[in-house]
Amino acid sequence: MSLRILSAALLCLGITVALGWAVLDRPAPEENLPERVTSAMPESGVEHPITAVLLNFRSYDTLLEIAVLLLAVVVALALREAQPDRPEQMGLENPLLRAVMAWLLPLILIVAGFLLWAGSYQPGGAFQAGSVLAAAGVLLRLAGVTTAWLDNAALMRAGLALGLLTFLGIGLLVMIPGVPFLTYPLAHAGTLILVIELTLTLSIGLTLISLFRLTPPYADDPDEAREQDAEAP
Amino acid sequence: MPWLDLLLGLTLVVTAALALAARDMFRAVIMFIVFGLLMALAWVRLQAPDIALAEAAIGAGLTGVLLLDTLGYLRRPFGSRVDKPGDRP
Amino acid sequence: MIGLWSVPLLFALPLALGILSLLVTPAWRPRLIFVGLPLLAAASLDVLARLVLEGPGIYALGDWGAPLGINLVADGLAVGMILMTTLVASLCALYARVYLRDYPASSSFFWPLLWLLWAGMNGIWLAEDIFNLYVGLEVMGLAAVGMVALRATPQALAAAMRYLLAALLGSLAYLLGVALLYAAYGTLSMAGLQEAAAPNPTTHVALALIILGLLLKTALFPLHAWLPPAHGGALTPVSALLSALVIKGSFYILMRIWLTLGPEVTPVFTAQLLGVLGAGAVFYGGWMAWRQHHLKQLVAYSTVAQIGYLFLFFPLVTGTSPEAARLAWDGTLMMLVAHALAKAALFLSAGNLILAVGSSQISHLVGISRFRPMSLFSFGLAGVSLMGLPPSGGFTGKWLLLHSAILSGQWWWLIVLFLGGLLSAAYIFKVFRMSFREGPQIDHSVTPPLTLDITALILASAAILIGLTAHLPLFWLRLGSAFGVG
Amino acid sequence: MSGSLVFAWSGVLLFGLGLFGFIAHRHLLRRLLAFNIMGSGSFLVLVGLAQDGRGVDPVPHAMVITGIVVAVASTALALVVFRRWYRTSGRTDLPEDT
Repeated sequence: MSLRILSAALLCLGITVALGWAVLDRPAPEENLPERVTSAMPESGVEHPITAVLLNFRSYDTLLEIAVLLLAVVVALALREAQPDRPEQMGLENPLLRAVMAWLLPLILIVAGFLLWAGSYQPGGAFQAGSVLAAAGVLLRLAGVTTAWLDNAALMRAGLALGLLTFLGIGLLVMIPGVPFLTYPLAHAGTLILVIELTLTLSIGLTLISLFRLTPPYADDPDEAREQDAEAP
Repeated sequence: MPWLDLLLGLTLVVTAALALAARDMFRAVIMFIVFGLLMALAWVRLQAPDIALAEAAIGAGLTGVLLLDTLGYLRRPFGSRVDKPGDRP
Repeated sequence: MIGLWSVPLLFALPLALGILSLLVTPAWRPRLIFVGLPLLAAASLDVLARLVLEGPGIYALGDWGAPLGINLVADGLAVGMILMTTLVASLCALYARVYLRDYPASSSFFWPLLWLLWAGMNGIWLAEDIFNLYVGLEVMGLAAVGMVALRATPQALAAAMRYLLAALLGSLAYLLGVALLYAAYGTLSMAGLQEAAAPNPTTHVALALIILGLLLKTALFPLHAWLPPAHGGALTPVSALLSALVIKGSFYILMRIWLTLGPEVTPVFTAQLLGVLGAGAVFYGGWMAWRQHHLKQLVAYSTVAQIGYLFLFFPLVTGTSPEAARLAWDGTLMMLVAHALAKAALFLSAGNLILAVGSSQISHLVGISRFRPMSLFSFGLAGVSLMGLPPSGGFTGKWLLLHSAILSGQWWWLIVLFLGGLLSAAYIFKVFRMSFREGPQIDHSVTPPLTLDITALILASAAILIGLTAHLPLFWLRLGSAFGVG
Repeated sequence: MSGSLVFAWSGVLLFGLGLFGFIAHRHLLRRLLAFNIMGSGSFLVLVGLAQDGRGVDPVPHAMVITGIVVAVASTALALVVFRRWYRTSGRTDLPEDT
């Protein structure tokens, strides 16, 4: 046991020292990417450089990243189906929290909308807005508010799919004039990016909520769980 | 000299060490959330407000909530269910 | 600008199908393959046609071009991997459609995971940007972990967790390497790195981190511990996909980055070390495979061994003559493709044998040769390629590697090739000896559906055929590489 | 030493620390904490080094936002698998290799 700890410590020390060496002795880069970003900004359709990188210059990374988020949900759904949960007992039945929620929820929605809108010229954007939406969903669950529409599997999945499908659809549609995937025409770039952000916000919010909801709500007896496995074909 | 940055960097490392060394799992998760919020401050110092927002909302907030929820799940002892085993059809 | 539609379709189509399969009812999910497989096959063939007719090309996403935007590269290597993926994954999908009828709970989510896995793999084959590769690795890795977890039994969950931890650690090491490279050279494009990279501490530490991360994901000995439970314990079509294709993803990235950084930066010492680890994998994996009692565990350990051969690439290509390097390239790629085909065939036919006798124990296969000759025949054909007997892809690959080793004066790798072949023969014949032993005279075995046998047989035959017609594919694979087309 | 470089150095230390936690701990939740700390470390190295003496660079910023989302997705997936594993086995760690 202690031997393992010791060797782990030595390994990590070695890696840290090597990293330090790499940091100290690094060459100065010749390529100046920030300058390229600045000079390409007028053609990006947005004013905020980070939004331009995320949703225009390197939008393909963002597309794949949404697929990663979706994957987490698919696995959660799959495991729930393979190991069925009993109906969920709702969170804390707290009347005070409920009353607060009634005020808080519209506020949260406004904040999410602001973050999304702000993303085109100042910090903010789909991910931040989506996670604020998710926070609202988590609060709802904690407050014990019945969120039947969140349990409507078909609606939920359609919401999840919306962002990625819109992204893919726009990426493919703009190819019609004979340009590569994800090449937004300059005149419509701003609008298209806004549409993508809007749908992504909704999808990211729903994704994050479902990651919170799709875990088993309480622990079962392990022996019983094994019996269930044995019964399954 | 960037004293503030130095102090913040040091605090980050110490908080991370505390989160990893804490005996109690609950304390470890709380330290981790504090670490996430300090990271958001570091991003502000690095002139990256976008990352700061994402870190606070997703890195500290959502990851923290997910971890806390899981911790609550672990603390509930086996068999503390509402329905009895016999209820199952 | 090559293949305006076919290149983006290669990843956009599986992504779209992945989402659509979530939206339709479970009964419809398997049927989406009848839309997806022909379209993906057409896109792959179109990319091949353009490679052959117009030569390798660069596809600038968003029309920005590297280093500002992200480029995709469709050279011989990328197109070869795409075709291999299309062939193997299509056959595994056809197999899974029938096989998964017995696993209704797991099957409905196999399909979205399959499409997302496919998108991740095609993304990796085409990528030219080292950060884009990181995201692609995550898509592929998490989809693979999900597939391992599908059965939701304690064993499957433990295997998935172990796999996930290895995958996460590997990606982080890779990401830190990318961070160092960006700090030193200010670009993420491989073409840019190829021009700028110089031998200095930062490059070497970054390379070391990237190598370590990718070795963990490729499960090279001694970092292989996660592989046997994950590959051996998964549903049969999942095992085949993971062993045949997924581990090749991280190996492919390693190969590309090694060649991108070039001989000035990549140390001969590291190359020899990678070769030694590969040799260790061949011996250890072969020995462990021979000792297994469960059929699929045997096949999984055989993967640990076969990964080792691929790593002979590094010592044979670094600091050697152009001719030896070219032979090493050809040989490694032949081994890679042959292993993908043979291992998929081996897993699928092993799954058929297990279905027939109703047990995964090798000792329960007694007498099965009389009743299930076709499943055993596919197993044997795939085994011929893994052992490296002529005529097969495995033989051609080993033959080329052998020549490369002789030409570069590194005779010690010959021992690895020879002894590794003997070990593979030992574990393949272990299965055969049991199957041919006199057993019960009455057929107690269950007859699996014909599709299952046919898909395995096609893959096994392909592993043999690729050895007979190696010349043309190897020529195509060299297009756009540094090894010339002569 | 610029402020950016200070954070890059903190990132190096965080990565080393997180790696140690990841290897040394057995409890899966602790290993996930360590994974997240390692991730934060590499993000700091990425932005800190890129900006040292060169001013704001939006490309690593976008990469880190992508990285944070990928990290939370991986963590969430790990937690899903972990909770199912705990439910079927009652264990918070993985069985030792045999």
